[in-house]
Amino acid sequence: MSTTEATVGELHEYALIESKSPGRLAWERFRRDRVAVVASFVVLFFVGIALFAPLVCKALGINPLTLDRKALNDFGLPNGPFGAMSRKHLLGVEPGTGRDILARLIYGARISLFVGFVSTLLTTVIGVVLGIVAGYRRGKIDAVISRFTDLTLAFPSLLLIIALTRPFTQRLESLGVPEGNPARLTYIILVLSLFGWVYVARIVRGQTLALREREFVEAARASGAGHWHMVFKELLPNIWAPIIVIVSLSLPGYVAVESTLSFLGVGLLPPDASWGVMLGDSVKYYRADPTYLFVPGVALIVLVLAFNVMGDGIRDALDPKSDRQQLG
Amino acid sequence: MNNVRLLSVENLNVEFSTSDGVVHAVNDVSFSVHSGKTLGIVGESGSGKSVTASSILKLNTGITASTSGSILFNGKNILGVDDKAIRAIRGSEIAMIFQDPLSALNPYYTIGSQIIEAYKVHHKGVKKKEARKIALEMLHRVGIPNPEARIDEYPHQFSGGMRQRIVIATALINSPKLLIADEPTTALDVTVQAQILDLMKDIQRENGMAIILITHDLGVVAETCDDVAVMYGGRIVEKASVQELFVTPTHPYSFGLLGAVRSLDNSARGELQTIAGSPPSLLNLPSGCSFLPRCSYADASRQQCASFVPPLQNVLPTNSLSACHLRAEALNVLKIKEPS
Amino acid sequence: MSAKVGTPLFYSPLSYLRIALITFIARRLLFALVLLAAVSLFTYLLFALLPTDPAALTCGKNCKPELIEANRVRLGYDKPIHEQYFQFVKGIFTGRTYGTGDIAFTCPAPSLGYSFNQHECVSSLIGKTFPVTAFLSLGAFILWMLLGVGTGTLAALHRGKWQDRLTSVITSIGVSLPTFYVGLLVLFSVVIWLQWLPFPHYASPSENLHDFLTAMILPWITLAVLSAASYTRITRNGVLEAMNEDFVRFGVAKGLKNRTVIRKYVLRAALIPIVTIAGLDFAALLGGAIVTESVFSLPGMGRLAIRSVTDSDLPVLVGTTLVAAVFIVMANTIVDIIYGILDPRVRLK
Amino acid sequence: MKRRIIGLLGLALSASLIASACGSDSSSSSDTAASTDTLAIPGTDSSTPTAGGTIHILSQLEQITHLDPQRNYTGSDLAFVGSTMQRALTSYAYAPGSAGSQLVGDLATDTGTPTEGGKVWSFTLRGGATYEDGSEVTCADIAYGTSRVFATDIIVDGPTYAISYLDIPQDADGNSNYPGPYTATADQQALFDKAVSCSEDGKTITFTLSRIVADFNYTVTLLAFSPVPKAKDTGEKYDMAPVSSGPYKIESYEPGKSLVLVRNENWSKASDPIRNAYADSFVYEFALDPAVIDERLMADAGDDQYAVGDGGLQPENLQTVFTDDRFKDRRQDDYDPYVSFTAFNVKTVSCVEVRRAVYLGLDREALRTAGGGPYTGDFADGFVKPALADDYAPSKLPEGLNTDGTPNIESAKAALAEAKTKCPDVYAKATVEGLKFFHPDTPIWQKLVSIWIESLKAVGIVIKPTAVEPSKYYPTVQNEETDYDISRGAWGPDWPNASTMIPELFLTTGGFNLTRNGDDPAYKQFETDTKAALNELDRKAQGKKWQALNQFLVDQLWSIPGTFTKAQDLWGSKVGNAYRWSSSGSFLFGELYVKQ
Amino acid sequence: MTSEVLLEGKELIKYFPHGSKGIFGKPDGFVQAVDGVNIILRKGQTLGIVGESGCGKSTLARVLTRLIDPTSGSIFLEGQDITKVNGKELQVLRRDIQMIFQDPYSSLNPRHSVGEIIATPMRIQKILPKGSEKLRVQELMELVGLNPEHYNRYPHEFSGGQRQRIGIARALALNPKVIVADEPVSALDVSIQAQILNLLEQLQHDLGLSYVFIAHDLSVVRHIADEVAVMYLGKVVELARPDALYSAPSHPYSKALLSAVPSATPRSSHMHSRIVLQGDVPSPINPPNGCRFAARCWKAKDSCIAQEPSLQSHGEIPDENVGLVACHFPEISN
Repeated sequence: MSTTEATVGELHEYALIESKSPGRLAWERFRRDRVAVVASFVVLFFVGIALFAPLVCKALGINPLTLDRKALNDFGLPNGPFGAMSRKHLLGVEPGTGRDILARLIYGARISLFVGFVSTLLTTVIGVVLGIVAGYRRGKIDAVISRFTDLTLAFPSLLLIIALTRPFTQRLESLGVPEGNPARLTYIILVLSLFGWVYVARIVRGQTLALREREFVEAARASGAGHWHMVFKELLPNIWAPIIVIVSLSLPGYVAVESTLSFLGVGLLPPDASWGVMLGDSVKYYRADPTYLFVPGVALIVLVLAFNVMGDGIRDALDPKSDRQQLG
Repeated sequence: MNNVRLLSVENLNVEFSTSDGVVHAVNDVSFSVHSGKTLGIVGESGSGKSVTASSILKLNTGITASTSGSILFNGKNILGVDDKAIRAIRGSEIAMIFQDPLSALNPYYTIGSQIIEAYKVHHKGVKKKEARKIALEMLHRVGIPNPEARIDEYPHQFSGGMRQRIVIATALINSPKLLIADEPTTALDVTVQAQILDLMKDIQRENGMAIILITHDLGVVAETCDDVAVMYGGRIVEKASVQELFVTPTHPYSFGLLGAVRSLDNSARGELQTIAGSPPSLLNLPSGCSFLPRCSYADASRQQCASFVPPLQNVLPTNSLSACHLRAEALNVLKIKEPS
Repeated sequence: MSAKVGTPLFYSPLSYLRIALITFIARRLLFALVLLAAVSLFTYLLFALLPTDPAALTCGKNCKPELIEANRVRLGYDKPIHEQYFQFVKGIFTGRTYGTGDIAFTCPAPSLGYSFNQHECVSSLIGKTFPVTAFLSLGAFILWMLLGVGTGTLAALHRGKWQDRLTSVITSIGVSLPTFYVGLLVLFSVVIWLQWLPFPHYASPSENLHDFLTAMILPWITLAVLSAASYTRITRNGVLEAMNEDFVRFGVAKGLKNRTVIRKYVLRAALIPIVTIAGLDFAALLGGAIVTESVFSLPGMGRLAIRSVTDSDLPVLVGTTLVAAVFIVMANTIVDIIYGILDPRVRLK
Repeated sequence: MKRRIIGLLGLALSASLIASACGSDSSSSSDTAASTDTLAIPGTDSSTPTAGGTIHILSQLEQITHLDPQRNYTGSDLAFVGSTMQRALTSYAYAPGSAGSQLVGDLATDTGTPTEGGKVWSFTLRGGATYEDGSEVTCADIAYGTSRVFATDIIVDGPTYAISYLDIPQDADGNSNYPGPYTATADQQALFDKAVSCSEDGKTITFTLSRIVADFNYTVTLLAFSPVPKAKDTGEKYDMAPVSSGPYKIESYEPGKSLVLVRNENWSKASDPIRNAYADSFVYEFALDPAVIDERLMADAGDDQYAVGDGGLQPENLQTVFTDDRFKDRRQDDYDPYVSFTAFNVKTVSCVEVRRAVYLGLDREALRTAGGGPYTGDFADGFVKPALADDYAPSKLPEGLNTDGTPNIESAKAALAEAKTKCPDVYAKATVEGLKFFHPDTPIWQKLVSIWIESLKAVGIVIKPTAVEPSKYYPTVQNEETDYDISRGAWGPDWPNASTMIPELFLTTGGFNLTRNGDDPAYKQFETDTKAALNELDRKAQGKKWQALNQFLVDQLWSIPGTFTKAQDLWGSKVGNAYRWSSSGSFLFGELYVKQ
Repeated sequence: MTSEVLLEGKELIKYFPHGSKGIFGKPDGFVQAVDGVNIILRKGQTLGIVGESGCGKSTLARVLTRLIDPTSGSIFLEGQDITKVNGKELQVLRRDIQMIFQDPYSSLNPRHSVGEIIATPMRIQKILPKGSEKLRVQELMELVGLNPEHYNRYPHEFSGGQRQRIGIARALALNPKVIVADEPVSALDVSIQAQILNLLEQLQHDLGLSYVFIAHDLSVVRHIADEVAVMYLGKVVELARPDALYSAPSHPYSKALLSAVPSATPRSSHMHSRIVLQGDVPSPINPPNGCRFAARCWKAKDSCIAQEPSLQSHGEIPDENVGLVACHFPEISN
């Protein structure tokens, strides 16, 4: 150990050895997980067509609103096998109106994913903030947040969401949110977040409590770290893994809830479509037009599966247990 | 005490495949244990000692583990027997205790039920009352005060030392021929450790069972064992009787280890003897002697040391075996460097 | 519970064990009561502050302002909110009489209000529909636990093999498909395409057990399959984690059969976290029940609630929300108590 | 279309709010509706009715809207309650086809005797009719039942003809001085007793009206004129357990689940010439998903062989049912009494050219297709159904209107161009700001509104949809303060006279005027002509006046005519008498029997 | 060899509320983790604190570093009372007292690179080192025997010993006056323990550091400490120079503790005269009256239970080598 020789004047730039951060390692592990990579591409694909829905539809020459009477028979049902699939309507047409299902699916992905993403984002932000605060500050603040969590969990959320849809959208409209779907979507996202954060907060709180016991948190405290440093530098970076997993699992969940609301009659307004609206509509045609029943369902399943597989992949990649070997 | 060779492990290899590669946890390990004797397996973390111990009871059952070699217990190859046969051996012929006495006990059941269960699984048809009586006796034997009152308590109601006593009681209830103790005192305070080691010795003296004691603590080895195997990088690098090891270590690693411990034990202020560097990762073992990177004696023979793994050989006119290329010179070198 | 394992739970001569459990339960119950009080207050305020005039909803198209006013007085909506709430709470314990004279009517305790749309006391409406929802949720809960724990254990024991992959795919789908979609698919496929079952026709179990079971089996499955999905995941992870526990290895080292180890050691350890979240998920289960009742035409509280939403039947809404909350809180409390019983460390700490 | 706005979930529109009742002319069935009889054949097959068995009625509703006779007001409810539990003074004959429009006596021996030119009506009671407890139905009970209509705080949702016709003074607001039996003082009660009186022997009941009502004997087919025994009246709660005077009584009633009727042992066939009461019992199953109802009827298994639906088939199942011969003996497609229409708020859409542009440019064909194509009904050419043969005449529709229902974009644009100069404000509203379309928030309307938006976009008219909770739809649009530009509705005559259609829909005092047309320049003329038609005693002359008024309405386009609607039914293979009763447009439930 | 007092703890007491049985969840007792401890750390010296688990040594370390507040008593740093210092002042104080932790795995944030970990205290304290932060960090890395080229590496890429060096470098970053090391080597393998101890000694020598060194392993303390305090159930029972303590412990507990340590000499070759204590350490919630060790002590008399012995010198002539002991019947050595 000939270390103390080095004095300030003699310091020189050291060559730095390429190193892999835990994130980078996780990324490499993730890249090796072929199934998860495929799943991510599927997710990206869905996100892509949702973002560029107008362009995609234009390129395909389809429109989600155009009525096509010719694709319907006299019963108002698709005029042809498999929901009147044709070169013009690749996935067939909607019974009753003859609108192109593919186009509606593409535009629907927009709304469904928007609801999913924003709800997830809000829930996560609220949940993470409150969870960390509760776990980190403990004591009275924790008690208040925990009791609030208990209270939120005691409510039959779906029932309340349905019951409050109309009065609250009206309230939102009177507050200046554009009438119609903007107000409805705002409401849906708000209530989903209002009830959803609890689950995130519980997990984050648990993680934070566990992290607090780790000595590096104490070390930061011993260096005089403030709350800001503690939360953002020490705690948050270590709870990304569970947060990402929650996100990947809850996003498709919110897509499903949105569709349930549509099914229960408090969802989106016409003529816009979400996958939920389509699912809700399609179940009536299980006999007359099974194709219609399956198309949005399969789309949702593919998306959900992709999200879950991607989430599992991320979790496996981030799994701290693979960071060190516990062999005697 | 009879000197029957109870267990002999031959050329044991254990590998785990992980996402980062194959971990060679145990490499070509051979040793044997005699009734009434205690074999110490010493090594630092990651040396493969716990995996070796688990292999004896076929506890490394994960799909990622693969085991080869043979483990002969009373002449029967344990690695070759089916599940049912190994179950008959577990807990009745060979018992095992673990490092952390709290986590070794099922927190959801009373200690009594866990001991009784261990008894009844090998004594089918025994009445509950009788089993309970035997359990009480055993608890009494291991020094649980007032066992009648405490037998229906849960593990978390006991102190660490008491828990380890309970674990021992559970392990010994069927009077096994061999006890594998995997770092039984590491989690305990020294005063409690002394109690537990005493207890184990007492019991061994009474029933003549063999013990494999896995530890990283040379002091524990010195106090408890008859023979020692020193493990490093998944291999046994030295095998000797306790006397031999502590008086005339024949492997540079053993020597270094002993030196570090002794200098801690004895010296006042001043530089401690150390072994430079860190233990190897079992993931990427060096091709030759795995101790080479830390070995300060291998100057002349470096070429040889780096190219192949030294076999375990007799280097002195004693019974000790050492896995070192230095062999003849080694002793001299070690002696020269031995501190005054 | 340890009854099977030699000694009964309360065998111990130490009465302190029993006292610990009793105080533990008492504390949980007290907490539940406080929570319920808060829930009732919040529910009542939430609906009371809605921009809809509850009195205006009490009569039909021939309604005149005077009549609305009369009903307002009759139902006590003219009073300030805190007084309304007080009356409401009082009604739960003592019953409540609306109006005076000939047209007065009384809802006996526990009164949750009176529905003008349905001309009935809310408590009796709920009394009729609640059993259906309770049967539905509890049945689904049991099935869901069995399914979730079963498949989760299966997946964990065959980690990485096809059983594991398959459950992973199925649960991924199950966890995120909307209940109504799955429910209708199940209904159509089992009843219409396969014709394995007749169309569900609800009857109470005391009335006609066969009808009850044939009507409930599909809703149970639907609800259970959806919720079980996440429990399969949790169980799988819990089992995998538990299998790494020292006491499990110690159990194996004792020579116990794999089955015994899994049942007594692994599952017991894996189940405890499941039990704790299961209580929390009861709210979600109840939400699923609302949809399931709609899909399968079950005359339960969820449908009553949906109907009262469309009718803006405020008293029924308040009542159903409150009863649902009580249900959830009770379930949570019971789960907590079970947790205390399952894990001696909780109650004896 | 009325039922089609009902959601999949049973979010049923309270049908009474559409206020409709029975009727088609007694004497003649019209040419345009001639298909009625031929299509009704399946229900009237040759098997002989036999007694016994249980008929099941499958419903998506949560409950019978009102069992209380005075509050009962929708076609199928009137048919169900009237044929099983509540008798009235008169009734339409219990027969399929046009015979079902024949007025006959029920509690009364005949169809009543008008005096003073139709201002006073007397009915002689048949006698011998009893309630389920065995007590006799008396004249006083009929008077009492009628008086309940006046208690508008409790007896809500029912028809209010008694209030408007009976000779009881009203205050300036049109409120009757008689507040109903519950709160009336002796003086107030005397007002009613003067208008409705029983003879000494209790055999004759006499109604004194405030004006001539030539067809008051049709009015009293409504159950609002049914008897209620005063001692058994529970007011508000009577709705849940009314006393039966018909062949069946309630055994159990659980809204949201079922209503079970069993034979009323105290009913005697001798006193009731019209009801046959074949089945032993009825089970009304509520709260079923409409898709499930259709499936059960198609599957025809078990008890469903004895089942009928009360809401018609869902449009998505029409193809399955009407293209498969398996169902040919147990299906029907027929006109119901309703006319659907789209109402403008004439206050805000005060420009007839804009209204015409909407009419011309609207893809009515697409709308009809979405509802099941031709099964939705025929494109209406006005507000009077051809079934009201005296009052119907084909009207002259706006020039350029495509008869096949497809939009005529050119003509629509031309009309809009005209509007641009004539009424620039409304033009701007229609093309830029958008017309607010209030629609019920149901799955089918999601599609219909989309068609509205999309088809009028081609013309340049902007539609802004507002979804309204289904059950609140009519209260919302009937509320003067709701600022819609367009709303929709459907209406059926209460009895075969356009007097129950045109005035109700377009007079400012009408029961279902959604047009807010009071300030329209043409209104005065319309009001005068309508009053004249109402007071015309000669039925033929009156019919001519209605025909002219209908043409006037088509010219003004305060509302756009929709369709003369049709409905389709399927029933179990063992159900007999499953014909559509022309007066209600529904099954005549009480006459259904179980085929052996 | 007396030098000036750097850190002093006077009558330090730390009680934790324990449990919350009963319906209203009031604590039903207090864990008396530290109960009336007086310690003195002199400049440039090492104060060793030994004791078994639950004796309160870690709590004491955290009280001394102001990570937790004492229930009562005072802490002085260079004569200044720092017991009640708070807010900004406390933040500045943190520069002077740093800590090294036990678990090299849990004490380093796995998401931060080594460079960030070592720089964190400087960033928090907003101390801009001369040159650059990076140079300073690399200097520190070199100082503790790490390859400065590993600046960008993450903790998971290091072995336990190296991680502990990172922890030491972090503690050194602020040039503290006192370093409290809480069992810094107990999680390490024997061969590594010696490396770390050597490093700590070398640093003390080179940088003039003062350590409070906490360990359960007597041999570790013996090597590094200038003075050793033996703790039992929240109290210091003996305070002595290591040579004296190890050759002739005065307190029966110290004696038992020493004798329980297995020595790395084969059994037959050393005198087997070990004292094995009976029973368990009593609960710190309601510790016994009088001498807390009395129940397990082979010398205990009634007076031990009646009266608590105070920490005082028992030698014939009070001198440093004998030190202080809290026992009514101390071992007298010659």
